[in-house]
Amino acid sequence: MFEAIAFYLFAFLTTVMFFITVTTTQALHALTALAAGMIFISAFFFILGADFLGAIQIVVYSGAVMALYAFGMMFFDTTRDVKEKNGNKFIVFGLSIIAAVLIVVIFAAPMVSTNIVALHPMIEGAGNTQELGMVLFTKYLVPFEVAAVMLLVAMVAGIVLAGKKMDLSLTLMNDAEIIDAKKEQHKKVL
Amino acid sequence: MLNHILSILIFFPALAAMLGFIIHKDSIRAYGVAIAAIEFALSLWLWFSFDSSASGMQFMENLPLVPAFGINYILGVDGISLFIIILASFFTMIGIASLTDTKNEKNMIVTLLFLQMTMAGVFAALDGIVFYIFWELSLVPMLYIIGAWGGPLRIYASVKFFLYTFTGSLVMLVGMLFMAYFYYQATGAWSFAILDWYRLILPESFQLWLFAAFFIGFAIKVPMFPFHTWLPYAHGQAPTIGSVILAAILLKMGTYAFIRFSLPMFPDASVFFMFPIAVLAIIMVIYTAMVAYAQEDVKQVVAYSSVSHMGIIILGTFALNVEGITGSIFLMIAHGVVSGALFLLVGVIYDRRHTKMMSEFGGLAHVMPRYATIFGLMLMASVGMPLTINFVGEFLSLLGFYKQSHILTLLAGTAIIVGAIYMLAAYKKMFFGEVTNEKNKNLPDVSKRELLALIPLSIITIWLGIYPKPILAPINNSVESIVQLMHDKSITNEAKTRIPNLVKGAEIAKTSEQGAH
Amino acid sequence: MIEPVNVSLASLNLMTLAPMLIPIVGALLILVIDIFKVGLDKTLYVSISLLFLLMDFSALLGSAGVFTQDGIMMGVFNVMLIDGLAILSQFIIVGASMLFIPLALTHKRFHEFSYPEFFALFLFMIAGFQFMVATDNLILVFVGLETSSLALYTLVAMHNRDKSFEAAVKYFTMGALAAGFFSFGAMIFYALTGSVEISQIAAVLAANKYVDIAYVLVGVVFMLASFGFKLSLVPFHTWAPDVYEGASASMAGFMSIVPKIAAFVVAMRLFEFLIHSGVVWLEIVLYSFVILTMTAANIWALVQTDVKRMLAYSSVSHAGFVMAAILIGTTQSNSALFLYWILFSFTNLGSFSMLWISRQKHLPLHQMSDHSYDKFAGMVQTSPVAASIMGLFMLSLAGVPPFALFWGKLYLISSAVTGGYTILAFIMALNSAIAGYYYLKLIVYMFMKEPVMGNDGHVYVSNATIALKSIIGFAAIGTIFAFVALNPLLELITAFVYNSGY
Amino acid sequence: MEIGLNHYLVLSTLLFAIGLIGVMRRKNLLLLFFATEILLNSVNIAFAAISHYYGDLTGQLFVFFVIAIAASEVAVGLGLLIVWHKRHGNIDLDHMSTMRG
Amino acid sequence: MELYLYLALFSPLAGSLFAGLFGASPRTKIAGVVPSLLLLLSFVSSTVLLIYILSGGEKVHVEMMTWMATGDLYIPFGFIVDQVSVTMMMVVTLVSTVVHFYSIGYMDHDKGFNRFFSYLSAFVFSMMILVMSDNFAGLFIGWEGVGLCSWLLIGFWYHKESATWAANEAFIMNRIADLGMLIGIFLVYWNTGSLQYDQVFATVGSLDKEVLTWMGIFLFIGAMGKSAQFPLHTWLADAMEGPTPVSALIHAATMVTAGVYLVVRANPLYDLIPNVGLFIASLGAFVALFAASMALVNRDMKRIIAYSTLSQLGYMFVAAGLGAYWVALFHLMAHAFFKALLFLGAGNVMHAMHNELDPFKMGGLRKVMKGTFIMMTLASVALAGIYPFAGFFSKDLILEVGFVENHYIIYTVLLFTAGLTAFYSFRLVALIFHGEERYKLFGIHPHEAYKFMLVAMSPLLLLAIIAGSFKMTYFEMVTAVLPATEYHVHSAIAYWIMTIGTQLFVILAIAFAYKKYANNKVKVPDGTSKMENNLCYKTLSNQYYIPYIYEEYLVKPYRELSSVFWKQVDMKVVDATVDGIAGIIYAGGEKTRVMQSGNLSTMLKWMVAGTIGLLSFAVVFGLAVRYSGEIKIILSGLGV
Repeated sequence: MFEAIAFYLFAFLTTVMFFITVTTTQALHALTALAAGMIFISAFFFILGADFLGAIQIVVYSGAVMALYAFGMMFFDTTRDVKEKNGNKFIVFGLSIIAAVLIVVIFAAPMVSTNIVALHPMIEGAGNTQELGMVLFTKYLVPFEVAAVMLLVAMVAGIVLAGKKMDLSLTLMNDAEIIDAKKEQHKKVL
Repeated sequence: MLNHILSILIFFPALAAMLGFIIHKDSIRAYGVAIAAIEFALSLWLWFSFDSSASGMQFMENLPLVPAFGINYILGVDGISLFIIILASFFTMIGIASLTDTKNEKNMIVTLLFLQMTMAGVFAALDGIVFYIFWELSLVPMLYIIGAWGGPLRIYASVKFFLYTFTGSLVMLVGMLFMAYFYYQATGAWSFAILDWYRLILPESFQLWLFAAFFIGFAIKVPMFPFHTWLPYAHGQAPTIGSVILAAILLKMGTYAFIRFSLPMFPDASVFFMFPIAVLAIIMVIYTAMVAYAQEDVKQVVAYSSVSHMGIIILGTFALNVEGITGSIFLMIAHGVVSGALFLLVGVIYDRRHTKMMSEFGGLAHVMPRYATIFGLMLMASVGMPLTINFVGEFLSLLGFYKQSHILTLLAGTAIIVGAIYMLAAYKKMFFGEVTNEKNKNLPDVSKRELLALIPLSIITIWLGIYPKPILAPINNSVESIVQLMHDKSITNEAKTRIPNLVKGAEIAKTSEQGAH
Repeated sequence: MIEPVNVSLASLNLMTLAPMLIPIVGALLILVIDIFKVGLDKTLYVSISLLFLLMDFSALLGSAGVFTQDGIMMGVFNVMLIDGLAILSQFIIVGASMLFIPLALTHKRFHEFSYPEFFALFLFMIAGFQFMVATDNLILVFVGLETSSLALYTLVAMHNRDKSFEAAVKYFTMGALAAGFFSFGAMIFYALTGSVEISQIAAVLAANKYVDIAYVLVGVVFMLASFGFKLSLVPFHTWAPDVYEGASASMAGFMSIVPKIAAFVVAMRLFEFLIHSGVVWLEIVLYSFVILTMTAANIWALVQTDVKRMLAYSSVSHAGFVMAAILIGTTQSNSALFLYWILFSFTNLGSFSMLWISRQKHLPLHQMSDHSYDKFAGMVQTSPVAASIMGLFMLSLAGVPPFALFWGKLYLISSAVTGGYTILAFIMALNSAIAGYYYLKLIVYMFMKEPVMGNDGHVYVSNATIALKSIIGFAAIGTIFAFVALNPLLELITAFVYNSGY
Repeated sequence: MEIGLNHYLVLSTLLFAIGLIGVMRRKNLLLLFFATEILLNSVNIAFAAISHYYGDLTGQLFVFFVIAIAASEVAVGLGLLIVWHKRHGNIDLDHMSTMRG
Repeated sequence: MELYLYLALFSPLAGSLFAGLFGASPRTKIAGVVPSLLLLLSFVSSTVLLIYILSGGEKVHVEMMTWMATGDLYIPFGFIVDQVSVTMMMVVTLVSTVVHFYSIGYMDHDKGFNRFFSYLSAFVFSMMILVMSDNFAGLFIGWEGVGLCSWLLIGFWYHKESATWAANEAFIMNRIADLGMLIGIFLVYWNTGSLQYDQVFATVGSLDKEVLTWMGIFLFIGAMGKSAQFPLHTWLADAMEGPTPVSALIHAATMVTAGVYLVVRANPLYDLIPNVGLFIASLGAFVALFAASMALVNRDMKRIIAYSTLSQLGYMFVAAGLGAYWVALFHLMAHAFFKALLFLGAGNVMHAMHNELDPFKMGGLRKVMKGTFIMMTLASVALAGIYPFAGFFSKDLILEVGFVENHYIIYTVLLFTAGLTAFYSFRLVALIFHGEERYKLFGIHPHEAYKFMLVAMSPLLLLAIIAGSFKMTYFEMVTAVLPATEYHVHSAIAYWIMTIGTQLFVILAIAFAYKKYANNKVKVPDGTSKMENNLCYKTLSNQYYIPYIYEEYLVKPYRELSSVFWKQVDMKVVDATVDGIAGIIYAGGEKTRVMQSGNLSTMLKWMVAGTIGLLSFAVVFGLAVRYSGEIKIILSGLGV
């Protein structure tokens, strides 16, 4: 019973939050609603016994990602009202609602599949984090490492793109200009 | 060397063309003529070494290309292909020799040599894919020739020519793939070898579909009504040399392919489609002749006349008997010579006046008597005057088809009437009457260089009209083997009766066995 | 309590990881070098990249050797899956990358090549693609996909022009949506089968006899959408022309080949078992995708005024063409896919490189875009060899024999014939004919038109260096003489595909 | 009133649909990126639920990786936006259509 | 004898080639003399052959070489000299030799002198092939060859529009008939397996009647064209645009009789199909009358003679159609002599009158052109069939044939036509040579032709007079190969009544002609006289409006239809379809490229829309599968 109440409550909250996120004209509201929605989602994780995920959901999303977005928002100065020209609202909402309805139609019916064997069953007596760690560093060691590479890529990419380097076009400058620019940059760094 | 003469014939001009890039542009014509002459000499050598009494393939070469997929580089000639190869090299030679001042002469000659390669390849190939390669490749130089040296509509014309033919041949390619697949199903091995395909006996329904697929490719190339509209544009816009080779050789690819592929591979379908195709051929004959009559541009007249003549060739092919098929092959050569010559002749006047409109001329017989004489000769050949080369082919083609249908032959026979109408009308407009146009008053008669090309053609026109035997005999032998093969392979009663039995089966089986290995 | 896990090193079969690790090491090395010494010349980085790719390639040769002897290899807790498909596609990925990376050695200076990060990202990206194809675990596919995609977005953007940023943003945003689709699709399969490994999914679905077909279909839809994006199937292709136009020609050429083969392999793993288990729906849908993509992209390519954009649409069309192989789903068709793609790589490498060497920094006034058709008008008069080579590539793309792509088309259409898809075979043939038009258009411009005023022909090779010329020469030779290598190639591919069970 | 897997799936779908609305509706790229986050998050819920109901950890691992991916995407996405913004002073995608046809 | 055969056959060719060598060079006598001499050689050879045959020699049959051989078809260049062909050879070589020599004078001032002889000799060569060939294919070669030369010679003065038009008309009209001939040849080949006369005629007997009928009809269609039988007759009158020697040789003596020759040659065939023969005879009779009627009022000297030729050809066909082949051949021969003479005479007149052709503008020429006057008068007498000239023997024989074979209508028609013939012949003579010297009004100073031209004509004159006396010799000779039916009216009285009656009728007609036209009152008609406005006169002078009908209802529609085919059908339907398909594809691209608006939002929407589309399809499909049982029940409930 508790579970049901919690589910519906958080379901309601998340839906509303996310709905606000996609509809509001206030960027700040959107950001806040998104952050809130993320936190509510972590609640589901806790309900579902995925404590570790709940934690990283809060940490990574609400912490890191939201912080990044907030930074971005400041940078882009989008705290003002967002003016968006929207043509046909029907297309937007229509399509999405159709999508939702279609999938719901299917999902409302229970699956009849059997033969589902847990490949990595929950281990009795171990905490969620431990269990996860166990699988992560055995079976999913490679994806984990690749994810690390991915983060490295993202980092390098972020640095390259957002850094000073892209301000000038080395393609269009001639050699003398490049040397000047480099000196300039050097001074600033010093 | 004789063992590889076909490969040499194919690739010698291509290699020479590559070398041609480094030759100085002042010397390129001499180079081109020399190469083409050597090529022609080689093709003559091929003829002399050819055993005219044999009916099967000769000078066969077989190199694995993609054996895993049954694609092999198989070459060979028989009486059917031999003379078209010779004709091709001949036209390349006189085409280069008679080139009048063109811009980018070097590019032109290199292109022509490449074209020669593809032409030799098409007629020598005995593997479906190798055939297809040359078939398609021949479009490219022609595209360039029309597109780069053509008239005001050259781009439209060349692109139309390319795409139209390209589309058709892609459909044909699918047909070939089916053929190979059926062979695979029958034998468990892939093969695109034509002689292997000859051995397949397909159910009639398969034959019909495959025939249709091949038909589209060939019909566009021929070009058969109603797929012919690229031709007037191509001819109308092409430079003289382009038209000459297009009419003389490239169109023959389609009719040749009918004989090489459609007939022996799908005898029942050939019989099934005989009358529809004959009707199309008759439309080609009569309708295009009428259209030719309505033309104002002399080159278009010749262009449409080509279509009209191709109708007779198709008719002869689908006579499905020795007389008709032999006639149609002979007519291919004949039409090659005559229409090639006619286009050269049109080129002569175009070089002088830079117009091809008949209304611009009149009374040319006064100022250019030699020109008028040669034109008259070719005109007579074109309308099928006996003792000229065309007559032999037309006579045999019609004779052959008469066996299949009297009424249709009667209709097709009107070719000799309608052909005369447009040709004579055009001749009258250009050559007869008084010289009314000031610009025509002082036109020089044909020059030595032009005669160099025209006189051999005239000689051939008459010589083969009087004595066609050296060509007719080898063709006849090969055709007999094909007809017999068709008879033996056919499964419907209709086909058995329509295709004569010549009782020479044993020999054929031997040939195709040789081909298979 | 959790039992300690004992893992023997041998059972991990770490060798399966070797090919992917090499480029990663290379990338790290580049980053490290950059830390110690700034401003080194791009030639160094190109050489390092090439070196590591070469090592990668050799490692792949090793894997191939093992595969021919022992068959399919699983490694590292069965996450890695080295089968014929993985090896073949990695060959294409690494091989094509080796050919594309020297395109950085341009005559002119371009922004992105001034930065070692470019090469590091490039190598990371290769590794990402390699991971993507060398597994049947959807998680690793996803992570590999994202690694490579993120790197690719950045590489596109690093060309540092308005258009390239626009392209990167578009690509990125749509990529993010596609990532959402992918995860949703994976979720459904997971919900259905409790597994994210394709082989397992297949097994469970088969055991259940596809009772939850509706679920399966929804999962397939989202997977299709996601791979449709990556493979640029209509209507998920909309990014392709813009991104190709925005990216540098070399990068566009790269994008037309490498990411797609990776996506094809995953799509093959995912859809093949569904098709074989008789999901009619999927067959119909793929059929429509194939036809729609081929035809629509062809038609759009017809009306382009920019060569690069035309080539973008043409790549879309080719992707649709190749998608047919997955639809047909026979050993022959799957082999045809690889054959086609190898031959396509050569040709596209050549044609995009030709665009690349003619790249100008500033647009002349009369030119609407970087590579508008007008730019190539009358090219044969000023640089005949370049024009001939470009024409050659166009003919190959159009499928004119005996150039490379013809053989691909031949084998693919043949597989359609063999697989019983007659209509499809004809449609493919007719589409090739439509495609002929726009390839021809460039030839027409190059060979039959008069040059635009003020074009002295220098522009066509303005960016050329020995390296670039060699690449083009290599591509040209590959395109012309493809038939020489065809038989061994075909036998190899067929054996690999067949032994992988496809 | 047992909460079953289907409840979670439906919820996930609804959230996914909301995400789609956002993706299609938003013209401000930053806010559009928010919507893509919603997409990924909605899937995360479903994964966690499936994992829970099947007693299998794979789902949770998937979520783990999705979160990592989402984070990386944010980094790259923001990087791109910053460059764009520096050059054009806006992040409105309606201003971003120089290439067409 | 083979040597003579080849000499007879090929010396004209040599002459033609020799003259052709000078084709482009200025006029030179040698180009005329050498071919003429070569023709003389040919004539002499023919004569040798004739004597050989007459003296009972075997047929000379040679096979020079193979022409076409494929499948079962075998066609050699084979030549035969038998009684029939030697007759033709004699006629051909004799007349052409005369004409050649005559032409040296006639064409004296013409620029195209050399060319003329080249064509003329080529014609003779073709004609020789035609008559000497031993198979149908060879016949066809000659058949087409003479057509070609006829085209060349009618259009000899190619600067004249009318000449070239007439040449083309002749060629095309002949081609129509040639098609029939060709089909006939095909029929022969496929039914008898050969084209050799001897083999064909050996097997025709065993063939189906229907096949034979068709064969006969198609071959005769060929003959109709060459011999200008109705309705393919219009070209002959127009062919008079050519130089007069040409008219004499080709359009009177030789080529036009080729049709008759064909029927005679194919006599074994036609003997088996009397119905077709009757049709031929009827058509011949009709044409005889029809052509004669047009000659009555014509005002063109050469055309009158041409119609006369046409009329006489009708006579020949009557004979041939009724099975009297030897009679037909005999008339052919006799006619060749006097008609050629008539034409050559007309040529002299034309020369004298500076190419004036209207006899009404002449008159009284007998004073200045005595020789010509005599020759033409005698030729006309021969034509009219007055005893003892050649025409009497041959023409009366045909009348007798008609009578004896009980075809009285034909007989009557022919008899009447004989009167008409006499009338128009002498109308012409009277108008030209008698009466007032009307030409003076036009300032013309006529003069007699060269002496040697007259001398050249004299053999013809001689033959026109005496040819009839060879009748029996001739009969004995040709009946070796032709059916030897003798035609005698049964009672001697009837015979005499008929003969004398005919003679009287003819003489009356001549007298009438003289009375009407040989006086000084004859005026140059100006289209106002009552007679000229008579409907009958108009119909006749407009040649029954047949040329008009042809022009209006055949030529024009053909031209217009051609134009429609080109501009409407070919360009606007066939080609437009092709271009239209390409255009639709291209327009499809132009129209739908807006999909690629470049706006990211749209792109995303497309992506979502695509997914939704797939989803809908998936759901429909999935539900259908899931509820397939229920759906089946519902459907069965609905009775589907």
